[in-house]
Amino acid sequence: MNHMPAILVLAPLSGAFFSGLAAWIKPSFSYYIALAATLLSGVAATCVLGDVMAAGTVQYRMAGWAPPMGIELRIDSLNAMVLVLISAIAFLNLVASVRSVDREIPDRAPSFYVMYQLFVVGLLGVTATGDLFNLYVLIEITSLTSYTMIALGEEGRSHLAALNYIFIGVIGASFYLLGVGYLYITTGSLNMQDVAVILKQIPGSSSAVLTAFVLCILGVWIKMALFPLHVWLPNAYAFAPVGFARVVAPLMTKVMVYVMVRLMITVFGLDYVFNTLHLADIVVWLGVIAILAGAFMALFQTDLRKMLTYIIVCEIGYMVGGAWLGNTLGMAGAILHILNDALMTFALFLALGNIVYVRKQVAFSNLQGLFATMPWTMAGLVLAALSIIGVPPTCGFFSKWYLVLGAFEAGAYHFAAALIISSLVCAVLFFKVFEICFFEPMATSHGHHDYGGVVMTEAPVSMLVPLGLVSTAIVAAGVYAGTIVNTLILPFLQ
Amino acid sequence: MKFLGFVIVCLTGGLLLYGTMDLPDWGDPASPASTHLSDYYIEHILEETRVPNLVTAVLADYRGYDTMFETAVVFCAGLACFLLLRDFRPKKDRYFRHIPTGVMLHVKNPEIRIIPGNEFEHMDREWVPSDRIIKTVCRILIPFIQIYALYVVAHGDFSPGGGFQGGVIFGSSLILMAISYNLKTLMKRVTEKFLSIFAATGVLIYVGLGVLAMIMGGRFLDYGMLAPLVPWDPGHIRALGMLGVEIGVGIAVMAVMVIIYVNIVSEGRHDEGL
Amino acid sequence: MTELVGLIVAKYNFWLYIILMMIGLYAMIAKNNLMKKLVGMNIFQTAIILFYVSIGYKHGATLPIIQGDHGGHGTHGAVIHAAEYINPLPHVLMLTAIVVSVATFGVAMALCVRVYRRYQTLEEDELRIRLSEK
Amino acid sequence: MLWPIDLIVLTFVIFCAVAAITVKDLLGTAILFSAYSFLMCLLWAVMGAVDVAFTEASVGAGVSTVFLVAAVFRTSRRTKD
Repeated sequence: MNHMPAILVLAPLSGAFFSGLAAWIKPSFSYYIALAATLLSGVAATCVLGDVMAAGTVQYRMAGWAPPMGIELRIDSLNAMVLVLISAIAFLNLVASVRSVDREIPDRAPSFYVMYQLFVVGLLGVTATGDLFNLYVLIEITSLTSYTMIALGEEGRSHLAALNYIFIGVIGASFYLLGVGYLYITTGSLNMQDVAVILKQIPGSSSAVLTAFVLCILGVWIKMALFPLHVWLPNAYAFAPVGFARVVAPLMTKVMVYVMVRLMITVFGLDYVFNTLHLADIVVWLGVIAILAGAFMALFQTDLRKMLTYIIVCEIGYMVGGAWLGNTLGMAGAILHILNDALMTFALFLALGNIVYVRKQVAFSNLQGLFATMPWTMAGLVLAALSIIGVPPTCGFFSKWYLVLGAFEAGAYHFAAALIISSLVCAVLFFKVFEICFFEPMATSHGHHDYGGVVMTEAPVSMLVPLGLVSTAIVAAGVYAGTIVNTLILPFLQ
Repeated sequence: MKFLGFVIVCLTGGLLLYGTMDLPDWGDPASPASTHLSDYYIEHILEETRVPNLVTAVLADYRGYDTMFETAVVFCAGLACFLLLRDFRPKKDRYFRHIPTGVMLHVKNPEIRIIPGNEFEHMDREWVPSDRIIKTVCRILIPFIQIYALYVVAHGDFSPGGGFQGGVIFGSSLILMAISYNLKTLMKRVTEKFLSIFAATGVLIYVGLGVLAMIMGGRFLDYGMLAPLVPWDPGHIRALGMLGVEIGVGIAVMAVMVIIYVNIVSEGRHDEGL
Repeated sequence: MTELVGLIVAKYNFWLYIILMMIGLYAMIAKNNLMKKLVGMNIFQTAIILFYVSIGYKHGATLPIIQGDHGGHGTHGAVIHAAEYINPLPHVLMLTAIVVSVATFGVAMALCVRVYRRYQTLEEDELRIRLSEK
Repeated sequence: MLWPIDLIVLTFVIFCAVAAITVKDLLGTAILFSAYSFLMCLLWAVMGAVDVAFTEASVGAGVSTVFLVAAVFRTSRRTKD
């Protein structure tokens, strides 16, 4: 029997409790257990991806009950890709964050690692599950851990940001729960496949199904911070401790986009979403507004970290808009962008973490001379920035390419225009940063500028290696973009 | 903000009202929700699991995977309270009573260390002489509450109740002790290490039973596969598996409830409470 | 007229949950005090639980605990009819939801205590003033 | 199920919910919230959800209220709305 889908989720779960217990013996044990657990889940995820590519959808029935009665894990090529992505990023970030966690939360590092693993469990579980209510429980685990870890950041402000996030996050999760309730009362089932089969027999004009759809999608949008609902995101991510911001920024919103895609395709069916309802145009406009608003709010920031959080808001617009274009190209672009955006954001936040580690502050006025003192970090940052802008060899270009093609096919020229404008704005943003880093001289303690004898103060190797790996992955995902789309995404969409 | 809130609330309420139009009538036995899965559960659970309480059976067996994460959520909440509030710094102002003379000391210098023992007793800042009636009544009551909690855990298969309710009741008996005596009395009996190890162990019992089923050749949490381990009563193996799981849940919930209370009421210092 | 009464009897539970939910949501959005918001959050969540419990109710059915001696010793007595018992599934889901809500409540309360320790207030407008002072 | 009892309990539930969020003393909010939870639990017990009612009685009316009182004790009772 193939237990890999279960091990994938269970490894970090039991790892979390073992690290909690091991910390009473020796605090550093908890870190090594966390490392081993995330590595194991990464290996399991890769095995599952292999199985899915070889034999199609993998199912795992929890407690041995057949699907509508019990809970099943159901992994097809879409989840498998996201699962590998999550576990890889979680592992790499754990490698990178040992030094910064020691500095930021020295007295409670073991508890941090326990929480971290539970967060990873939540994300993996959300992605792997095939049950609507199980999805809710796992979203709550993810949210609860992220509220806590965000509150571990800067004293005072991070607590307010976390409280704000709790109120909005609970509204989002409760909307999702209500939506599931409406689905349950009309279909009598909770399994995604089963619900989809029963929904086909219910007339599309049913107001209960429409309400269920709107509530579920609204809940997920709140959780993923689509533009008017994004108010919690910038503060929460900007004041969180670096070790956590680096994993939550690339993964949380992307997993929620995955949930949205899953609800649209598997549960309600694209036919219902695009042909019965007439919401697609409005949502594409929402995406356009999100892209433009995110990009322009990023322009007014004077802190690198805040600027990156608004770029996340902007990127969410790409994926939501692309998924709602109503054609295969747009959907493929949105799904490819989940992968690419996670990689790019992770690289950006890794570089940001290295700069924070060395310089403490990342306001634009603190960034002078970074190219000279931290060349490797800046190389990674430049590559990630090029990818965000969408320069060809990097992966960011290809997902934008699919999105633009999809927009033209759907006749949504405003969406294509928004994509191009936001690329230009991102270019302006990053070149502004690079200009400060490259040209503005370092102010020394004597008050005059010192041009000679710059000392390299690069981040530790444990933080550079993950950045290097992710940078390679960005280029590799760009080079193999066609293969990914043809072998993983298109078979799923057909 | 008030106006915006009102508009949002009205919009949501309107949407939900619109959604109720097509719902089946309340209590309609023929509605999809009461026929599809529900019928299967009601007709087959007793035969398949030998547990008469359908809610417990679905909770701990059919949807046991959910319940495992629910326990993990509880654990998470306890850990969160520890992470956010626990304060290891010694307090600046401390109060002691010299027992032979009854004189109160207010110590402001953190350097001075007074070890409470036969001569000195640690006092709370807002100390009120505790009431003998309350103390005595609680002293008599607490063991009965705890026995009842154990009954609720153990009898969850046959009557309302289960690990979660029992754990909460057990935890609240300990909280009652902290309120009627004082926080230090509780923390002397159940230390922080004890509580945190209990919280993690409780969930590990749950996960461990599931993994044991995997080792015995079944799926995760498939208690039926544990039958060879209890040769004297293999027929009730699913009920026994559920009981084991419920005990794990109870332990974890008990510990976490106390952790949350202690950390909130003492602002993480674990010295004085309500 | 009788139609209206019929409609009210058939749906009033669903409407009342909507009223409760609106009260909770309004408190969460519009109230100024963080503790009040938390209480509103809990009212909101209990309203959803009321909705789910209403889904599970069935006229003429009893508690979801099988009565009598149905195979307690491996043999089966009378056949169990599904119409006799209330749907257990929503109850199971709501047990989980209650646990999740109390966990969120505890974490939020811990955060409130931390915020109060730092800023000495829980009113949102005062907090905003404190934040802009720096 | 007796509908007058149901209706009375429902009225009280809504009354308690409104009172809990309008009263200007947070300790009062805690007590009213406890009453709200308990009435809610009665309502669920009437609808046959005994397990849920049991949980709500121990969690909502019990432990949650204690947490709320503890938090009010560590912060302030004063509120403007």
